[in-house]
Amino acid sequence: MKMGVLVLEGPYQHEAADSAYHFVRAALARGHEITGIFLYTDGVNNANGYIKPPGERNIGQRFSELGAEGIPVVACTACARFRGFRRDMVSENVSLSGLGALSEYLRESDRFVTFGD
Amino acid sequence: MKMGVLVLEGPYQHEAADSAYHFVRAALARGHEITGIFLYTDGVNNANGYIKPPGERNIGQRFSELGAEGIPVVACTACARFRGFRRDMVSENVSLSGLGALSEYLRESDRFVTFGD
Amino acid sequence: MLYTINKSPLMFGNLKSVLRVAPTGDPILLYEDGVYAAVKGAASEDLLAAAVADHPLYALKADLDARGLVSLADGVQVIDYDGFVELVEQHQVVPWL
Amino acid sequence: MLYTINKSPLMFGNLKSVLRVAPTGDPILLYEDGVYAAVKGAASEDLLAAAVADHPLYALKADLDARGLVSLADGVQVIDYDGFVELVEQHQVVPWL
Amino acid sequence: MGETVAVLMRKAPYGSVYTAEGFRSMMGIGVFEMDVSVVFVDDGVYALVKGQDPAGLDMKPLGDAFPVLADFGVTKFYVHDDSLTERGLTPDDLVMDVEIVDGAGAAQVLESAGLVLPF
Amino acid sequence: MGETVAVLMRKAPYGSVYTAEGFRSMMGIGVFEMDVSVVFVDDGVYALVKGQDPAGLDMKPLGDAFPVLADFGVTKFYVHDDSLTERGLTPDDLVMDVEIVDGAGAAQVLESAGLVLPF
Repeated sequence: MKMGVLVLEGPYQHEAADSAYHFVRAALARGHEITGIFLYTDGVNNANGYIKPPGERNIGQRFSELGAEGIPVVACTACARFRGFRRDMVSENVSLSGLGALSEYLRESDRFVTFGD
Repeated sequence: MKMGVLVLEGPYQHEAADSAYHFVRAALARGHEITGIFLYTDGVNNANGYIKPPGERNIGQRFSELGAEGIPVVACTACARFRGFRRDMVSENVSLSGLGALSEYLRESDRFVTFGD
Repeated sequence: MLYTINKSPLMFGNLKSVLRVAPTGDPILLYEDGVYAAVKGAASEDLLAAAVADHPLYALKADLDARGLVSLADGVQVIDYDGFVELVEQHQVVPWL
Repeated sequence: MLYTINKSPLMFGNLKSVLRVAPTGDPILLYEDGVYAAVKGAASEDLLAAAVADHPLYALKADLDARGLVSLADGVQVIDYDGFVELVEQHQVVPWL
Repeated sequence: MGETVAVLMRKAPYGSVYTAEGFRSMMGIGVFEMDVSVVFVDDGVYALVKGQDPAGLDMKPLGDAFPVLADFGVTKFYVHDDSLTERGLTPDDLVMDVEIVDGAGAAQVLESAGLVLPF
Repeated sequence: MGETVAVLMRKAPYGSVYTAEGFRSMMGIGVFEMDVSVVFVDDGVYALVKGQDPAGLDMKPLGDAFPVLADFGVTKFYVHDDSLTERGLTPDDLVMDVEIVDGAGAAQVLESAGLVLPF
């Protein structure tokens, strides 16, 4: 099936970004296609390429890796401006875009799952 | 009186940073001394100098302005690493430091108020 | 001490829970989404009445105004941020986040 | 549809509220702090029993294990992330955040 | 598959960004010509209360913006009856005409839409 | 003025960072030789439940870390009785010995400390 994912919270503060990652990994393992992961509101902070958690899971790198595997991972441009998250901070294989990307994932998906607080 | 402030949430996602700012302004207006504002967990994101909210209040700038007025505004170094928040992103008149700063503000304060979620 | 509540009363247990700890006579401040507990006619009104019976109860004007809340339950005292600071002058603070 | 709950039952009204909307027979998944509703002997057990009476009820293993929750109420089915995805294959999702 | 979507609003405005971004997402999705239904449940009904004035917080009012969504093709608004009643509110307290639904009615809107965006 | 501080733990672990950072703040403040009391109320009591194993979430266990706080001079732990009971827990379910207090006792600890850090 085609599944889309929305993430509404940033890394570490809430479990949402972790849950989204584990869900996506399990969906891929079951052979599903992820139409896209849209990082919205504080969720954009998961796209930060400079995350360096000493001795802990790197949530930023996880989303970057999903991007490297060909899954569209997109952070909301407007939310990024509100949070001082600049284009040069975006991790590899992740990009900034508008709500059109969210609409596209919704349109293409058989299922859509949101993780937030 | 001497009052310390702790902020546990970032800008825009929750009202905490706004409430902290309005409280500090009111405390200053009543003649109190703010011993320090410690930005902890997601609160560190309020120290981001690149926040550019189109047509809205600039929460990052607000904390920078408090710093310019001589109030110690300090963001937690470890939390910053977890969130990809680098030293070169810190807004003017705000600095990064450890929990020693929080201890210092506690020690110096007659009152201590935390804003979070 | 001043106990402060920033969560709405019908979806969060914070106001209910603070009443088990805050000693009689200690003031309670409702701010942010906590101000929804101050309205008249809501299902949370009994809880509010219980709070008012034992505590001076304040609600922050800027948060009430933002949310369009005008009809308040009996016993709620509306204060602005200056009043918030004044309460903090008089009491240590227990943020019941 | 699959209704999902990620909040604890004694401090948040989410589980109570979802039962007013979710049609009988629709499954409910407890995950993140939502798994605290699955434990035996808590004051939320009546609420859990009401949920189990009308809905297939699941709790996510990784979140149960993290929180050290081993003694679960009757009728709770423990699933892993693979099972979460399987439920999503079978149902559209309503995240009751 | 998903040409229809329901936006589920369950949180109070101003305390968090969820209401404001739920609103913005409706504009964003509506403008891309998806069929959007909006369901207000629990604290979400507070988003539609008349007379919101967040000037003292230096924020922009949210309630009065909802009727504007019609310009973006978003016209189907449903409010959960019990959520409204237990907050001491009636339809007259809201910024716009909405359809009042019970729990089953709210569930039906979500099920008809298929995909659900929660805020 | 503030040589004493109470850390008030009211949130469940893992769902948010509050528990972990509350813990870290105690170490940080304890090491600077402040007099720290810790009060667990509401979902905060879950922080001390035995047998936490977040390996499946790739996180580190929090519960077993609390006894280590003694090395940082943090030794006064209070747990609210009703919060424990309504969660179906007893002192035997906790990772360490704590003092069980009622609501008035918890308030007394907060008042004695003066400054309160909530997590």
